[in-house]
Amino acid sequence: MIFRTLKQSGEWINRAKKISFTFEGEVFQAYEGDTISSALLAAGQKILGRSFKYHRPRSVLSLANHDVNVLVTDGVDTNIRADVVEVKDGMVLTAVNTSGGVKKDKNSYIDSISPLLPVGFYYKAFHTPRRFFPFWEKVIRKAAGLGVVNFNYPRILKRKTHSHCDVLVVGAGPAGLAAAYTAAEAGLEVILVDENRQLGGSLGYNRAGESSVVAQLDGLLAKVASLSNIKIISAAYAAGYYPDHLVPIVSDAGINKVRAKSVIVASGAFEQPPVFRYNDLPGVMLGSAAQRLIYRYAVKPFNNGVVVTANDYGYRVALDLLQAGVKVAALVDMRTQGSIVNEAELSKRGVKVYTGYCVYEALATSDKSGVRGAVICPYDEKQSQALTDNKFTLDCDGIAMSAGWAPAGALLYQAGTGMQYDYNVEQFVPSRLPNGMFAAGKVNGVFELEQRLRDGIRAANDAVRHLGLDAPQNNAEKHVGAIPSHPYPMVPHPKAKNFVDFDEDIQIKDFENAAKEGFDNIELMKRFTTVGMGPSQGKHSNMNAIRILARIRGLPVEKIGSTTSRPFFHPTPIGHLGGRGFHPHRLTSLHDWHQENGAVFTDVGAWKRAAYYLTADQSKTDAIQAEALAVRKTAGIIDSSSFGKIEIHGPDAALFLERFFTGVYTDQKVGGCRYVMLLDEAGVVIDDGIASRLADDLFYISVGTSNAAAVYREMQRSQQMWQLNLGLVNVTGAFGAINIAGPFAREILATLTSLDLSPEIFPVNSVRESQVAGVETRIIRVAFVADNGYELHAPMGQLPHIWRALVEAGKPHGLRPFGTDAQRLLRLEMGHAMPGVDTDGLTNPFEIGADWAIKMYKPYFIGQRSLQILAKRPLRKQLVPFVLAENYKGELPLDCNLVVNGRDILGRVTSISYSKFFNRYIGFAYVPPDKKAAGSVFEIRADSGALVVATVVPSPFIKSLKEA
Amino acid sequence: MKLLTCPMNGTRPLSEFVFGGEYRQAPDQLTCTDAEWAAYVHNRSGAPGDKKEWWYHSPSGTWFIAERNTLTDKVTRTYLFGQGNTTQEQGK
Amino acid sequence: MQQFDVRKIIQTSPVAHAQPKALAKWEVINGMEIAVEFASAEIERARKQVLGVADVSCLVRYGVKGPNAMQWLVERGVAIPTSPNAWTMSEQKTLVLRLGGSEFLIEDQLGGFVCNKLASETTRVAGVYQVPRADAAFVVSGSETLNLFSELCSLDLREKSLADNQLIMTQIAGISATVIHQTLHGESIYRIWCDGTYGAYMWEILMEIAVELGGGAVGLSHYQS
Amino acid sequence: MPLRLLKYALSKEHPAPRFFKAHESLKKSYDVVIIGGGGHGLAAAYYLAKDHGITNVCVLEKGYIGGGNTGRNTTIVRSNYLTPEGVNFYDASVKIYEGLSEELDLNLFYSTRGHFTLAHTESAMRTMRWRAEVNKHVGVESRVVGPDEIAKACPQLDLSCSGQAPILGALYHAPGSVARHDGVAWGYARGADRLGAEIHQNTEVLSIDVKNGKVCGVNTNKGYIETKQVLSAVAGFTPRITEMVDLQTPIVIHPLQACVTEPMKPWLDTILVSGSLHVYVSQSSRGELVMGSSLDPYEVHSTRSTLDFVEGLTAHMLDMFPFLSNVKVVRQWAGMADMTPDFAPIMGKTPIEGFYLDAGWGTWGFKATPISGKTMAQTIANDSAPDLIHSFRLSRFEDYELTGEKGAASVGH
Repeated sequence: MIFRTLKQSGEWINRAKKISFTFEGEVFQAYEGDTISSALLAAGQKILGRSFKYHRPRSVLSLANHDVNVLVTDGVDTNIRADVVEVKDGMVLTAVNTSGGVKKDKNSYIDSISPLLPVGFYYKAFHTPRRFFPFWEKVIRKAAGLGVVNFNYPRILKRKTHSHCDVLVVGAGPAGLAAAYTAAEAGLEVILVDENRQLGGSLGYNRAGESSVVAQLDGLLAKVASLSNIKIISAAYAAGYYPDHLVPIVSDAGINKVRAKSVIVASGAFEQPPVFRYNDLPGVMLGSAAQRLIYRYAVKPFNNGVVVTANDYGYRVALDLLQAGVKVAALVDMRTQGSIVNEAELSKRGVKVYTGYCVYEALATSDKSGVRGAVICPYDEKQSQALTDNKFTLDCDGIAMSAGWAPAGALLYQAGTGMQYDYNVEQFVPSRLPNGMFAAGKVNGVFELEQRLRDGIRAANDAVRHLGLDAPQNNAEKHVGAIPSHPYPMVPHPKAKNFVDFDEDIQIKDFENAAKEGFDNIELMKRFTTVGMGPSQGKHSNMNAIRILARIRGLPVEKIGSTTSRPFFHPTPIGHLGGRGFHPHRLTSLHDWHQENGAVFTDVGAWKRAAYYLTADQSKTDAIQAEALAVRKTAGIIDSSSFGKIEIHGPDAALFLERFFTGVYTDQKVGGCRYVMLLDEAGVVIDDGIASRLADDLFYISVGTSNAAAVYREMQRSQQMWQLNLGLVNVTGAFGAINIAGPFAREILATLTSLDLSPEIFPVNSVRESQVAGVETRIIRVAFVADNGYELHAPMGQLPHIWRALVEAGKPHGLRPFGTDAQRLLRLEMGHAMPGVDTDGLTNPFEIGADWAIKMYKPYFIGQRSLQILAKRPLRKQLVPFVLAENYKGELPLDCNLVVNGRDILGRVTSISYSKFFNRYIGFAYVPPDKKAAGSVFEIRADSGALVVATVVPSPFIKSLKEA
Repeated sequence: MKLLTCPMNGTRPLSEFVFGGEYRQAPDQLTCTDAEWAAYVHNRSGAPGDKKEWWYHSPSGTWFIAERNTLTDKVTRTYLFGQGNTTQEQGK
Repeated sequence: MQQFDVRKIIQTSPVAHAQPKALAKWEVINGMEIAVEFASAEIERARKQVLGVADVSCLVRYGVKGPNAMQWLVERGVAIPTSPNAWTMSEQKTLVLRLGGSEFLIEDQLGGFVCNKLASETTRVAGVYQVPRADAAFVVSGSETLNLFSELCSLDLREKSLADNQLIMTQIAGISATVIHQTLHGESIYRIWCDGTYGAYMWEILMEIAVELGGGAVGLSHYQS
Repeated sequence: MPLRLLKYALSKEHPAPRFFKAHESLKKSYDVVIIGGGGHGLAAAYYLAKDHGITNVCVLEKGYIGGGNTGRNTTIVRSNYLTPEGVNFYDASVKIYEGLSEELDLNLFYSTRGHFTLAHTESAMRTMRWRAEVNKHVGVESRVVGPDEIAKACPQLDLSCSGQAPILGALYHAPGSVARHDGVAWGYARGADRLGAEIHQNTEVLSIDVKNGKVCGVNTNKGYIETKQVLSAVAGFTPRITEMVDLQTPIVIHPLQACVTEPMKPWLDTILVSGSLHVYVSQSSRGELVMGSSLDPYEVHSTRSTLDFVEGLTAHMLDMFPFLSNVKVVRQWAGMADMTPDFAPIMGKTPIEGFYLDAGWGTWGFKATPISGKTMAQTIANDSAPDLIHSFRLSRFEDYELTGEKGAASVGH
């Protein structure tokens, strides 16, 4: 660890705990608390990564996850941010996106052919002749991407929690800390979040060689820690802003979705690199990166460095470098004016300051692994030109760069903050903040430490007042002193390789050329050059891109505007975002019985329903046929508890039904059942069911499973509008239902009830309330799956008792449970079309032959007016029952095979099944109206293309066909 | 997630609600022409602006009207149907 | 015809499907077989300190709604919460929940008798509609309770954020549920009700998180004596 | 390396000219004014010039070209629709797309990767067969495949979807492709520009001048233009334009969101869609997974992002690809989808003479770009819509003749 400094006060490493790890096959030592990058730099490792496009050697740029120069993989995970991820003992790491290792990446040849790859090159070639494109596409896809995905990576679902607070403070630098304690002292609940492991922000490392700030930071931290109404979340980032102050906070543990009453954004600023040739060499880094290395990890960024600056910040960096024992060969200030105060201080320390100079280019060592010198020359700040006549070389092994800042304003942008370019600080600052949003510190254009502290207090007081409490109204801070950002820190070079976007290897000329091709709007330029589209999302590049475009177009920066900011602030793992999902499911009280008896379940909405019951000796198909046959020959029993069940109480109940459904109910007798059909306003069939009249003022409605919630919801809405004298009670979950059907159904049921079940007394389409096996039950005589069938509706908890009693009583008769698959076949045999199966999102009742269910003479029902219009129009299709030829042995058509006539599509099959009872293939199909008559013949095209002849038969099959 | 205030149950995240479409007054179906009815059924006032909308709070089964600007997505007020004290939203 | 005594029908808790039969001690309470003990009293007490979840579905309930429901209940001597979405507990025996404005759920704690009385007095009265109930019901308590809710519910359910006796109809683990906070025998607890057909699911997700947080299943006996 | 890149290496000056001219000001009048500089509007301008010789045309774009849904969609091109008229229309689009890079001399990276629509339920399987059968009938390569074939094409896919929604099969559509969306807009822009059309960015239409039921001019923030023919091709902004001419339509705007991961080495070669899980995903030639989901459930004229969208989508992505837990989502965004009640576009003439509508694209507009440009050009040139788009006419709603695309309830894209 040759680059390690003496102990720095406040350092983040634990020198007592040494660890070792492997990078690119070499073993390295580190201290606990080091990041992967800091440990590698401490050991003198030069090349830590390779760039995305040109495979140029790279190392630390920001050490803050503002770039992706250094991405590594441990073989399990990939694209690990080495700059900010703590190194762990025993890690085995390699760089991503290399061929043959980071030092000797074979793909680095691409750097030398980069002139062949102008901006947008992939639009310009490879597509002609067309037949060669697949080849080039393979080549390009092979070169694409960063890390390799590990297909064995475990499925990790992180916890997702919700939190609530009065004030969320994003960023725990000086402004954020001041804001947090101010809001907390006013009695508000505060959540303070910072992406770093330790709070303090730049106060921890921006020291200008002075250690006194450490005490100041400690004081702030102690104050914050002493307030119990501040909840601190460190090592977690605010990933985005969503409406109504919802901010997801992402940490290793998961996502904490914070719902705040107000948000103070004190997220600071990203340092921006000056742009000069080879500003991407390993050893060239941002000034703040050098400071982070020194004070957090006690690592010297280099031994003998040059500081290039276009603001006063570089002078502070130089002092920090000196403090760490780094020799500072020179400070090169691109500004003509320089910095009088700071220059004196540096000169005193023996550092030569070149004012009005630039770094024209960095010189690489012979193996291109680092810096051997900096070519500097006078700089025409007005024209942004290097005056190379007098250029000379300074020997050095590293360069620290400071040119200015871009606000870390992602959350502000996403919240809809208006931003304005402020020439006082040469930066975008908030000009119009949304309700409840506040900004403080650098992101607000406030840079001096004391001002940032005051700005934090000011923002907190604004938030306190926003929440209705008293607090002083402080004046906004106005920046004083040197401008923190340089308006145009660019050094053109004929040989380019002066990088603006390090993620995407974009140079100044790429912008110029894109503009030449017409992409001279910031959004078009972003899309054509891909600036800011890499994983760091423009954190280190967008501001320079805007400045360059402004210069190209001869416009002020604010006329260029900025690109839209979208979540996420940092790329966020899918396992975090997905997290533990909820998969609600509903079970009937008979579920355990079904399970014990071999049921195979199917999902119907949230419900688990028994599709069929597998026995040891039967296949699925056999089981379904046997279940259906039992209903025809003996008796069957099905759990229909998932049906929607709704009670309508009150004097207007019948009137309500007449408005809501297509039928007539006012004259329905108590004890009678009628069909209900629901349409939408366009006259499309939505659902159907049964209305049982239990009393003059009580109807019991049962509808299909899938639409149950929606039908009840629509009833509620209609009732709100109609304001009839009635009450709706949804008993879907409270009541279960059993359907027992088949020749012996009556006999079996009769053993459990005293009710007279004789058909004369209790005919089809009637309802009785009686006890079944001792339980009060609503018994509905339906003919859905068989003529002889009873639906038993009873409290869900008592249903198993009834079911077991029926099963027991049915044993002598061969009663058999059946599932939804057999039910499908049975209702088909009975000639019942099912909404959603035999209808689609456009089917009207005429098309399924349900004219009989539509009482057009009523004053009103939902969909009536549309039906009046449809009735005037020719029918376009008609659902008909059909059979295949007796003993048909060919390819079986399937649901949704088409009814065709040569090139014309006439219709389609909606249901088809083999019926063992009839020994025939039977089904429903849509055909043109001229083919709807019984005896009409049409052709179905099966999957293979074979044409299968079908014949229309009268409905229902059960009446028109003979038992086999 | 956005918040919405149910007049009965208070402010809740949008995930607790079902959107019920714009509240619209149907033409008198006895007197309107077929074309007017077809326009009512199919057409919508799609341009952005202040709209009255149906929303449903699922956990409590509460339908209510929300006045919302479809451009800004800001809800100005919510109330139970019939309690908005305006004439437009009285039912048929 | 066979004869049945309806009073002898034993129901199972709507949650039971998710509770391994062998891992609990079962008792029939109010005609429902319910888990009264999952572990030794000591272990259950420890769980409850952290995060205990109990199935109290077996409590007797009575539901009623309609414009005249409140009056009907008052006439029968039932103490009613004065504002919508609130609850009241009378004599430590009967919990009366006001769901919205005009719907009520009454739940007798063990030893209560109001529900059966109301059921026996139910007649078809204008504006009073009985609501059959088949709820799954839970009691949750312990130091980690709010952490559990923070994962299952997006609302702020902290005691200080709730009004006195506030009743909340919201989504818990993605399904509709009713939640109240209550101090019972000096202990801070939350109660959850949901449709019984979701009961097994609700128990599964409550257990999954409770166990992660260091708690677990607790028998009914800890909350009802 | 292709030789055509050599000139870039050898020239001192960047040798590529502007894609399209920057015009100082609008002319006094144009034969045709196209509102909307997205793919559709630019394609219409291109085909007006190329197919019909109509070049006195301007395209008015409020922002920058391709900045609306053209640049926000997930770039899938396919023709496996449910109705014959839908399949025919999109198939014609696919056929133009296949030769478009050459025609426009711009590499659109039109990449035919095969498209699987996964079915997790029996009812979804039914819909898959329905689509397959109609496709086959019309001559488009689609068929129902079983889990084995899916596994072969995408071995990384967890066919059980982590136990949540096992995959029963899929609709396989061989021509399913992806393309560079920006390039499509830029290519048509360049093509139209070279043939004489004018493209005006930052030019907003303020009102449309209609007299006696006929279009006679357009008011913009850069002045008034006389014209007798106006095409509205503005997708999510359609209701704002139709309001200017007092035209009622069924269009409602719902945001459609998407997101993208950081780049990884390509591994997903096919395009996958799951209706039940509301996921569609492909991997771009940069190595990013491009992912989308179903429409937002309510009307908003905004491109804001929501957290629940990305939470839901990623949860389902994990069901399908459990190993993606630590792959990171870089960015999410949204477009404004102009939805119709029958999930089919509204194209052609309107009751206002000279006002043509190209709208109702919902979530499927990108794939129709070439054919919509071509057919709308034809409609404008002849003042009569070709048969290919007859089913998509605005009057179908008054006639209760909605297209059958609504029958397939599952999400498409």
